[in-house]
Amino acid sequence: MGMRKVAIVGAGITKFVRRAQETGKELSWQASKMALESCDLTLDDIDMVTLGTAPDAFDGVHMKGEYLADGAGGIGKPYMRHFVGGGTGVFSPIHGWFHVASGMADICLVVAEEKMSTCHPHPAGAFLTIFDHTTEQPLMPTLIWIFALEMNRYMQTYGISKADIAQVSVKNKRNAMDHPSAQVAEKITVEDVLNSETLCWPVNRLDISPASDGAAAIVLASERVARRLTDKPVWIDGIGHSIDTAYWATRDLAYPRYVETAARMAYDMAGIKEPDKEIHIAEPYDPFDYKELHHMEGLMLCPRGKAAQLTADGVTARDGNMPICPSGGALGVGNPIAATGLMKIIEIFLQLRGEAGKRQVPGDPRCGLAQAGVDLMQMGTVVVMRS
Amino acid sequence: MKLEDFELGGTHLKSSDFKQGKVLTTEWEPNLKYAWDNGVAIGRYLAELKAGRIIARICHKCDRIMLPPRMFCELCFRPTDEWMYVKDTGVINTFSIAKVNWDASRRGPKEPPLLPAVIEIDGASEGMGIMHMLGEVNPKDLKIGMKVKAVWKKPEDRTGSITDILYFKPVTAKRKTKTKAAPKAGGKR
Amino acid sequence: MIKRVAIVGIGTTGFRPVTPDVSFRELIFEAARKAYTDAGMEPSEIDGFITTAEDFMEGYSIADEYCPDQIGAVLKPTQTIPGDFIQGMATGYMMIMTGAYRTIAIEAHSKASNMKNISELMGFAQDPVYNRPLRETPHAVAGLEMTRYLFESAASSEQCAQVVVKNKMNAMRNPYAAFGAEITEGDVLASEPVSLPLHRLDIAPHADGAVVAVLADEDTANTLCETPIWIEGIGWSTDTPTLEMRDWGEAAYARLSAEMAYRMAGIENPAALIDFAEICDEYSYKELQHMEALKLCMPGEAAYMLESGATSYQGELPINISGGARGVGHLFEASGAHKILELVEQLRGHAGARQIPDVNVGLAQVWRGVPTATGAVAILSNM
Amino acid sequence: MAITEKITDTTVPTFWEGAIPVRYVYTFGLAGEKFFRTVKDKGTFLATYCDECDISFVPPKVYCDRCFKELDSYIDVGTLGYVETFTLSFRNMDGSEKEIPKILAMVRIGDTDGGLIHYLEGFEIDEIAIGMPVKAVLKPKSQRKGSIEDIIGFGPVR
Repeated sequence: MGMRKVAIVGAGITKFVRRAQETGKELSWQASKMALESCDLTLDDIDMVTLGTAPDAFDGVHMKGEYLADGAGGIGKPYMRHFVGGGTGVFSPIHGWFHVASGMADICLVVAEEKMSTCHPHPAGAFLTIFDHTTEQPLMPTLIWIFALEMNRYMQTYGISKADIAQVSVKNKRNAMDHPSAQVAEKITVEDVLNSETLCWPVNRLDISPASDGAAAIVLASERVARRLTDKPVWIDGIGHSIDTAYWATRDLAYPRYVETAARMAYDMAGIKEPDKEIHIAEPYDPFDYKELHHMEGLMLCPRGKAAQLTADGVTARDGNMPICPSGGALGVGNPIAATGLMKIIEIFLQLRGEAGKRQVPGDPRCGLAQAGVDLMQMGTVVVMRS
Repeated sequence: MKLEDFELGGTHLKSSDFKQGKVLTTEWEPNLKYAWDNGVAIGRYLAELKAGRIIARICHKCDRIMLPPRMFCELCFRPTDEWMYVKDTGVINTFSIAKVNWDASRRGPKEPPLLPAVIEIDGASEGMGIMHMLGEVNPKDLKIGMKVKAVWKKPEDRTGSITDILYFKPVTAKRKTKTKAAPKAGGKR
Repeated sequence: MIKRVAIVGIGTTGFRPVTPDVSFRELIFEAARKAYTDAGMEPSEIDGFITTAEDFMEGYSIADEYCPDQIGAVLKPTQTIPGDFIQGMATGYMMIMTGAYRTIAIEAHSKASNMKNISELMGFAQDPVYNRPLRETPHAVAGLEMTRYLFESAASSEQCAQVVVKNKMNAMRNPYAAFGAEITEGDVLASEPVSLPLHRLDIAPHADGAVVAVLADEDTANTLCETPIWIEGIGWSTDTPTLEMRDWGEAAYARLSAEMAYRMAGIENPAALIDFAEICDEYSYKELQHMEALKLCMPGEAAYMLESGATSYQGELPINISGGARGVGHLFEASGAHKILELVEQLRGHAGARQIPDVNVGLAQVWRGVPTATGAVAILSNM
Repeated sequence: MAITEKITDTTVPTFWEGAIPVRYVYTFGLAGEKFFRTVKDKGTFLATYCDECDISFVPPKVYCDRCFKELDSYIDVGTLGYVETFTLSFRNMDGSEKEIPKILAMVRIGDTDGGLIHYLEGFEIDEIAIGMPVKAVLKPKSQRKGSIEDIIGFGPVR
């Protein structure tokens, strides 16, 4: 193949909070500065910068990639924004990988930011306008509808109960208790989830990740530079991205084939034949608890309809055979959309280096995966990483 | 590196900090208004809804009858071939019972839940669903796979909109319900 | 190792002030279908897709959702770059250079006519704390910059008006252009003041249209077509978004982007090597300011060059043969796309009435508009 | 062309009207909060200074955007400045015409590298020159809320 190898060499993150005092620029700077410090680099060492951030409708600035440029370290540098909806944060290292693997940059700073609290009274208001303006918006939909519709179809297709799904929320919120950035870490039970307010059946309040403000950043380097900077580079061995049709109501809602196509691309590149055996640890996107299961199946980490059973059996617990979202995920750490995806990348980075502290999974994991996605249940982004 | 070794940024504010003016803020309500061109396919779709009909578009190459109609086939990437009316009946592919409005405000205790659904329309290719609302049904009786039929606005009230269909109701509603209409969506836009 | 990347197909709808007969999907499909036919490929054979779009221009909170269908990208590696087409092309270039993709399609479009208050939308890009509360016209940022540019360069409003006269005249020869006209310097200066020294006719009116281009690596390009148009250099850059910290005279983003592109293309003397250029003239003075930043002339010399006719249709260094944004229309994210389109047509020798004889190297430069300080440059050749 | 059936009748094309119904409340951030609290309470402007890059920021930033150094000491730079550039604006943000055109200027504050964009008050347009000194005119303290609107504009230095 002869592709240039690309490694993650540093990482930074802010706390994820419901309402941050910092501007989006300041949050971006906090995460980026930490990422540079973590690998003893300065902004001068950075060749190029790429920024991931989701809708302008959250931060409330048209062309917010331009607005955030100074906080992200982009001034006077080649700086570009990418945006693939909920998949943005895991697309960030992919866009960064393009920069470094192409030979255009040796060191690339990758930043992801979201400040959802600016949208008042609730960021949900910005989600009305993700639906088709002519054929759907007149029905006044809310974001939760589309998840509820998909969750119901998923439950019906595979005979899965709300209680089965609630275990994901319980696991992730508990995992998050060990994450310093966590916003909604707590010890809860399946009953707590089932008894929480029903918003759009079958979705209850505790099935959903919160709205959050936060930023995250990583530093990518070419092989030669990475080996000089650290003795523990984490390699990006596979990348995959895929988008399904915008006509979402015409698709099989029980199975995320957009994740499967993205995963197949990443697995091919990484030479992975049996993902369920070769991937030791995974951070699939979990904006809603059933989504973790749905995405595990799309990632082919288990057969269709079987992810809930794995969760019940403890296989996906931090000390299980296949730890899933050991960070605490969007459900526990919080969900500042683009920053969440990059938080997941950072978790795999730390886990593969054995630096995840109290969150460290046992067994010396060497191959991990992070995934994000969604849009109108259509976008998949996957990154496979190895130590 | 360990996250624990760093002092992480991010200063959390409480909602009361805003109300009590402990933090300076500025407000803005952008005036983001649009008039999107409907074009050929959606223009015809809306005109037919006004006439009380649902129209689809056929791709002969893929042998698909597509809804909403489109002038090109996104799979084989060529122009679609023909118009075709489909029925105003269908099957519930999935549904939800929604107690929140579009802006996350909660529906009042006396406001019945909204019943959004994906409905596979009879006559279109298998799986060709559209999002719409359900009505004249007790939410408890809803099931995936249920047959439904469109309830239209009166012809004089139709404007050429997806809302010219008020909602879909079960085809074999056994008992007559007195809740005549589906609930109105709440919250001002 | 991949050595070079080329444009192997391009398609457009042309540009009109309004396009009421087609939806954005139908508009884009036409450009995409033409591009794929031009490249002799089906989208199923293309490895990756890029759309360039900004949410609020489309009227969606997540415009990315609506990108795949009309470019044939369903279940394909696809992404949205909220930036200019040339930035999208830079990403496509990098993707091919990784060796993981052989071909990439890039799409950009404008449905600016569908925005009911585009002035306010442009203002919504300003800093919400320091600038936006003044509720000033977004063109005032350009007005401020124009005053400073004229002060530093000693160019005049009359000379800026000549840019408009030249470009609108050029557009008369471009069948894609929406705003071709034969006007005089006096017409520009007599048009209503917007933010002096800017008059209405100094500002490009917006237009609708779509462009899709297909990129390929060297081997694929050589098998696909006889005249691949090679990307010799590409650069992009951002200066501070903080208006108050800006150097108001110089377009630093254009200089930095050009330096990057020239370095890649191995160009040391751009004024001598570049045969023609399509550069951003969204505001009349911008063409002059950008010429200097791109080192197509010495600082302060752009206006003289214009007056001498060197940048005219028959001059030594024709600039904005297409008519530029003043003649074609301002296309927002698709601004770079119409410039690349012009380069490809000229370098292929397909530019009809406006064909420049014997051209080999063209430069396209774009700016993302007020209040940004972001730009990009691409250098294409047919050799 | 690309689609096989087109609209050929002027009376057929239609459009669908809609909006993005959002509303925002922006915090000023760590530096913005300090800046505007000081404008409100003390009627003066603050800068931050990066000694690595020798750049002073007005409006202040908590970071140097060239080297990323944290900037945590604030300097009072007063309210005097110089016209960097100016424009005579005839329109509002929504595109409507102003009743009376206003002079908008970029004013460099003191000897900093930054400044503020605001109106020039008390001048005729012909009097304005680049480099001319001006001084901020603030609302009376009792009317200040902590916002850019606490500044009425920049007026003559007397």
